[in-house]
Amino acid sequence: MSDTATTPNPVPDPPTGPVPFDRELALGLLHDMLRVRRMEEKCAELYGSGSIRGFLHLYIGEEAVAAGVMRALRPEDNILATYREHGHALLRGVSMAAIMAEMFGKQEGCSRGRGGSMHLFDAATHFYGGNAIVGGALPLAVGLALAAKMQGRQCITACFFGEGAMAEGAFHESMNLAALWELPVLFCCENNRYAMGTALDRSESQTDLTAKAASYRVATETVDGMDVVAVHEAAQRAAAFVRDSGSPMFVEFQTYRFRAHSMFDPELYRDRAEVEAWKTRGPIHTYTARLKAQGLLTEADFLALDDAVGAEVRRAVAFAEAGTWEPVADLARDVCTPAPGTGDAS
Amino acid sequence: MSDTATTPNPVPDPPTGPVPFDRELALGLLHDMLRVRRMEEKCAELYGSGSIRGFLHLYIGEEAVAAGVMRALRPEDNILATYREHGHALLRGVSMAAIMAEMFGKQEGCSRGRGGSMHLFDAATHFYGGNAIVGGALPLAVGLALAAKMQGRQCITACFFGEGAMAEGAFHESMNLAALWELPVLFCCENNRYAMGTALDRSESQTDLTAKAASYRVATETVDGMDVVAVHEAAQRAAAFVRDSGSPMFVEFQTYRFRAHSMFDPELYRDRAEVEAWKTRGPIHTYTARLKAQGLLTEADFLALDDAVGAEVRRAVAFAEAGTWEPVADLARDVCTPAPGTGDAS
Amino acid sequence: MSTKAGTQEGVHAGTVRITYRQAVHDAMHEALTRDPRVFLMGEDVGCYGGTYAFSKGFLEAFGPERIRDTPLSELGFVGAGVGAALGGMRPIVEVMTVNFSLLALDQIVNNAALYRHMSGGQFSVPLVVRMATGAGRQLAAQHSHSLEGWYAHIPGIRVLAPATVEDARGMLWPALLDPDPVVIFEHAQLFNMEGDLPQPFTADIEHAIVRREGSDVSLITSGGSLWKTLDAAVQLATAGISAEVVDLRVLRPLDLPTVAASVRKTHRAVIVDEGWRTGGLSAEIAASITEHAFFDLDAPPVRVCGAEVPIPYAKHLEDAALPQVPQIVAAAMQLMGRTR
Amino acid sequence: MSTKAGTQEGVHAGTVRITYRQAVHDAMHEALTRDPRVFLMGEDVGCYGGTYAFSKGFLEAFGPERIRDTPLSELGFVGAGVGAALGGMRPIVEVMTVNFSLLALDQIVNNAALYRHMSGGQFSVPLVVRMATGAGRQLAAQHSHSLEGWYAHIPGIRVLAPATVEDARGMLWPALLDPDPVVIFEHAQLFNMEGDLPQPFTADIEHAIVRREGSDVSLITSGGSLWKTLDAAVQLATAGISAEVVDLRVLRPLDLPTVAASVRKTHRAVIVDEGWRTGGLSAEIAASITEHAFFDLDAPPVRVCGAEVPIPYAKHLEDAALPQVPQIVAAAMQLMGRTR
Ligand SMILES: Cc1ncc(C[n+]2csc(CCOP(=O)(O)OP(=O)(O)O)c2C)c(N)n1
Ligand SMILES: Cc1ncc(C[n+]2csc(CCOP(=O)(O)OP(=O)(O)O)c2C)c(N)n1
Ligand SMILES: [Mg+2]
Ligand SMILES: [Mg+2]
Repeated sequence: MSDTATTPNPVPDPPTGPVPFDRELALGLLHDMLRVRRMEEKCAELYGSGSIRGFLHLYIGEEAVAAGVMRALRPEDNILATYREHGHALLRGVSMAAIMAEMFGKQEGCSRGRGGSMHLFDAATHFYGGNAIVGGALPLAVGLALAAKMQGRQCITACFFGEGAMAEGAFHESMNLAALWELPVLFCCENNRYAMGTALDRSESQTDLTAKAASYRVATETVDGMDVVAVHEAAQRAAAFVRDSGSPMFVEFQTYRFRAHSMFDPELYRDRAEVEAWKTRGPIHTYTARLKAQGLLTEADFLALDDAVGAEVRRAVAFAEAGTWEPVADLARDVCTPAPGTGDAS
Repeated sequence: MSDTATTPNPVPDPPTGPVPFDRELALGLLHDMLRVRRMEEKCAELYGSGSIRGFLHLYIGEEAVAAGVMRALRPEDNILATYREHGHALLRGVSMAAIMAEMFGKQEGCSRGRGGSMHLFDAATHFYGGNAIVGGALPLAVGLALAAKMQGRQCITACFFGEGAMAEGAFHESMNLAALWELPVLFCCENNRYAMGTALDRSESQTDLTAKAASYRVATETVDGMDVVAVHEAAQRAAAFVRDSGSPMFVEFQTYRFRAHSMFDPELYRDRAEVEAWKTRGPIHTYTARLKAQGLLTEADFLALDDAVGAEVRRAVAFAEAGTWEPVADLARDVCTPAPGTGDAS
Repeated sequence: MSTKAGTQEGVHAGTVRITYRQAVHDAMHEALTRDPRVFLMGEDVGCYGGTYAFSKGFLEAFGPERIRDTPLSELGFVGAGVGAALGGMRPIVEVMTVNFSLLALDQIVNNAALYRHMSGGQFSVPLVVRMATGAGRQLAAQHSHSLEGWYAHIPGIRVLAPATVEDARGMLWPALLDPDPVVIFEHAQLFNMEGDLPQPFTADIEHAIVRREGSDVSLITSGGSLWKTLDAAVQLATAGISAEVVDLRVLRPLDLPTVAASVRKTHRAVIVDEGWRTGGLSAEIAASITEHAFFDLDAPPVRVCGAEVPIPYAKHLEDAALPQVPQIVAAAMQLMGRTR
Repeated sequence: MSTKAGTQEGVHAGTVRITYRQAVHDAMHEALTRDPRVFLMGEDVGCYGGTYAFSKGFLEAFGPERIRDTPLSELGFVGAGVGAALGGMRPIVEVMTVNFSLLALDQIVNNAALYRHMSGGQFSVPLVVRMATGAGRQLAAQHSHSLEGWYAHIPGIRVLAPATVEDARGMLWPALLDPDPVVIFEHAQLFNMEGDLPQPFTADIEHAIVRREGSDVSLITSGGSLWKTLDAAVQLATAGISAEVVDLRVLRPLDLPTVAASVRKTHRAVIVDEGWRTGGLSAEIAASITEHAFFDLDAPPVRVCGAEVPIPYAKHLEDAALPQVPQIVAAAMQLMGRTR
């Protein structure tokens, strides 16, 4: 199961070098990643204890991608993601409490407890989910971008998906439509090298994903997805390109998931050693080290930040625990919209 | 509706030059094209008179493709095609009589009269249809090639489809599977520049179809599909490549349909002048001229050949007319295979 | 949602005679004219003028942004329709025929139908998907499906089957006003049919309708089968049997009160459905009738359905595979005979 | 097709206790061992060991050619399965769950199911497609569909729903011997269930089976709902009601004689189906019972089905959306009360 065929050096050196952002942004990115990490660590624990059920796909290891991209987007932009979307929802602005309550199945959750981990939604922040069908959000992204374009609204639509989704027909059809119709879609491919247990070179004849995307005549870029600095800079460039040109762009974020695919995965398909090697590139500790080296962060700062995040997580869990169950009587509510408009066609 | 965007010179010069084949092959190719042409001209007439019903998609103008490719294939090879497959079936070896009877809906037809124009089938010649879902045959081609490979049979699978099919997810998934699994599929794209009324540059962001196919890391070639010499030579190279390497190849045959998409098409989407310009490149008359110039064919030869074909068409029509209707009592025959195997699993 | 509609100033009440094709055309034209959020998207809706000429002249009238030809990508453009609806537009997505809609079902079921409920009511999908359906034109197995019953199984969508020029003309606008996804099935056998369009016409996407009153037996049907069923009712009348014909019109949510009321009156039901019998819409109608009117029934509901075969090309076989007037008549006669 | 099977030399008759997961595993292992034309293809069947661990160890035992991991391309690899079957292989295609099979329906309906008939009997498609189905694990709306009824609507395919370890173990081999396409639904709630596998075990893909004899009411069900229904029968027994439980097992073609025989005996039927009610398999069963045994019925068949909502994540809501034992009991009680 080695994927040396795709990458001569499967584990590049950890990201280093100065962080070119002002202190607020620099620490903000760290804060973002920490919030996702700590929230998900808690989720894993709560899964073990049974408060969270169903499928739970952790983003741990990949946080730099959502962190770097979200800060390149504007409030009016649309976001779509997969079933591995806790981080995206949180950093888009959905409160940790609402996310946690959702995973508990409480009606205070961001989808009233109906969606769970895979279906976080939030209209206020234009967060269109949480889609559990691989590739299922891609055509929606095309449509949202089309709507914005037809309405003359200056927003872009960012769609996150895994490298595994690229084999789906939905990817092909969506890329072609976005390119053909020149729609402002930012295609964010989170290439974590595996789709469940299937390594990239066992699912794609062309493992250079930007080459694949470029065949639709879409602009592309590949970025180290473990380096939040690189991610954010690339995302800013890409968002600006999509916004200014009105045309789509495809960005590959090369990343790695440290945890199993879901809570059911025995991880037979990869070596422990490979995972450990990738952990040396962990987006949080490498970035923390860089901030410290640069004097932007002290260990005390870090601990204070982490404490604050820990407190947020505790508050979120408390909120979720205090949450209430949607009444069973409401089960069928919102299958359809209550009162359809009038049929007056005169 | 001009597609000048895709081709600076939309109508290249007609094919010319010497025919590098021995006389038998040289005249055989002419005979092939004439058989398809005359058969289809008769079909159009019979459609007008009501003997043929349903959809009828004529191949007129594109005959060089089927003619040149079929003669590069071996008896053990598999063939799949679209609803525009009269020529492919005929040149693969299905008798004109059986095709004509099929279009009349007679049980002497190659699909017992159940398939009609869009569903010609023939097990004896490994002709797997006749598929009326655009792109629907592509995954089947992958599977047939997979079966042959797993069985160690030295056969290749040729799949014909239009350029319009390339936007379908089925194309994407099939190309990737064939390339990833190194399967002997010969992808024959008949690029006649329109999918119904949709010109290529209005359906594909990338109009260079070989670039598109190459993104799957599949070998590709583009050929003048109006030149039966070029088609046959390319098909021989391609078939040899697929056979020898066991890997897929994609060949684009640039061609043009002289008739409407189907018998219902008002042809609002293209100029009469464009059609007339393309007719100057007609595969039969340009090839006939070349054979004559080379002294391989006299006008008398041509007339004799054409007469023979005319007679074949008349015989086919007579056969179809004399054919019988499948008894209504047999309607449900072959929905399932009559006697399933025994369930003995001991 | 049941309203009189379509009276234009200066047009006097009465009827005009138009084809079903014209009715669909006019309905779309009206919608495109009235609401700038409405646009039409699908294969060959533009340059070609519409596969069935529904949108002839639209490209010139409304431009390529709003009359949007799509590549052959059913999953992609139906999903794009869902997305555009989420984004505030009112797309009409034309899937050429129900046969090709199989490629788009994931987007219809897993996105369009579920989005509102699973987002806790946050996102509605005001999408209209239109498609041709049915057999009868010798197009053979892959081009002759009747899968309305599948669609009628999905919570979260509304399914319409306009069988008359009035419904073809009237249903689109309220469908576009519906904040949830609506799928409209247009039977291909009806496109050339002429009919009288009342002025004003109705625009009802909620109710079944009794097309012919009767007292002996209820013939329940929809879409392309309506006209065969009405013919059968005429023949039955000559045999002294008074058949009531109920056109379901709305296949989801089913208007069971109208159906049950008819059956309670006649005590007998024949269901006519071009789709395959097993597990088809006919089964639901039969089951619902039994549930709602069991003790009013003189005999079990009878189903006249498409034969359970892929539709063959040859005309005599295709005819044999589809419900025809003589079968409907025979079923009703038998039902009467058995209970008289 | 109904035979005793599976006795291995040296193994004495009796039973062994295994999980459903093990049964599916063993059935595939046997098939791969017996017939070199059999191969397994699907997402993560190989390196991952099978999403549900059905094929754990197969990659090592049979190699990557025969245990073929596929990219995420449901339409493509199901279609490739159809092609491989046409080419003389005996593919087992694992579509991870029915939810994703929506992406592959075109290949199943328009190719697998139609090929034999529309080619005039020239080409058979000896394909087996397996998929997990059903809700109950808090996977929410997009991962909890029960669409067996859709598949049961398609002429040309056989549809199986093994609910016991014996059926999970026994049905695969005859399914592979069937020259036509077979779709097998494995309810995800059953995978960890233990059961007694008789030695020899049966291998029947043609008949429904009475799982519990009774005389007052027939409870008709299949798949994951069987066990809830059997529990309900036990509870009914304590209330003095003798319930017969019929497991359909074969959803297409339906074994109506077995169902009708039961209903003719009990005069009452409750149909339990996890799928949505409207237009679901339950409707066909209800309609068929009425057609076959109307005058034997004391009351209309009652359906206990999934609520017509997308399945919610929260456990109490998911539970409320699915048929549960108390509802089955209540439906049977009411049916008895009403007619007594
Ligand atoms: C259409 C579809 N097929 C299969 C699945 C099951 N499945 C869920 S996640 C997954 C792997 C996806 O991999 P990738 O796109 O790389 O995303 P990642 O999980 O690595 O973030 C699979 C096969 C699904 N949810 N949807
Ligand atoms: C999946 C699907 N969508 C739509 C159609 C309707 N249709 C039939 S042929 C055709 C155009 C196909 O164009 P192309 O692939 O270029 O082949 P050509 O007809 O030019 O030979 C369309 C849209 C279909 N048969 N199948
Ligand atoms: Mg991945
Ligand atoms: Mg074409």
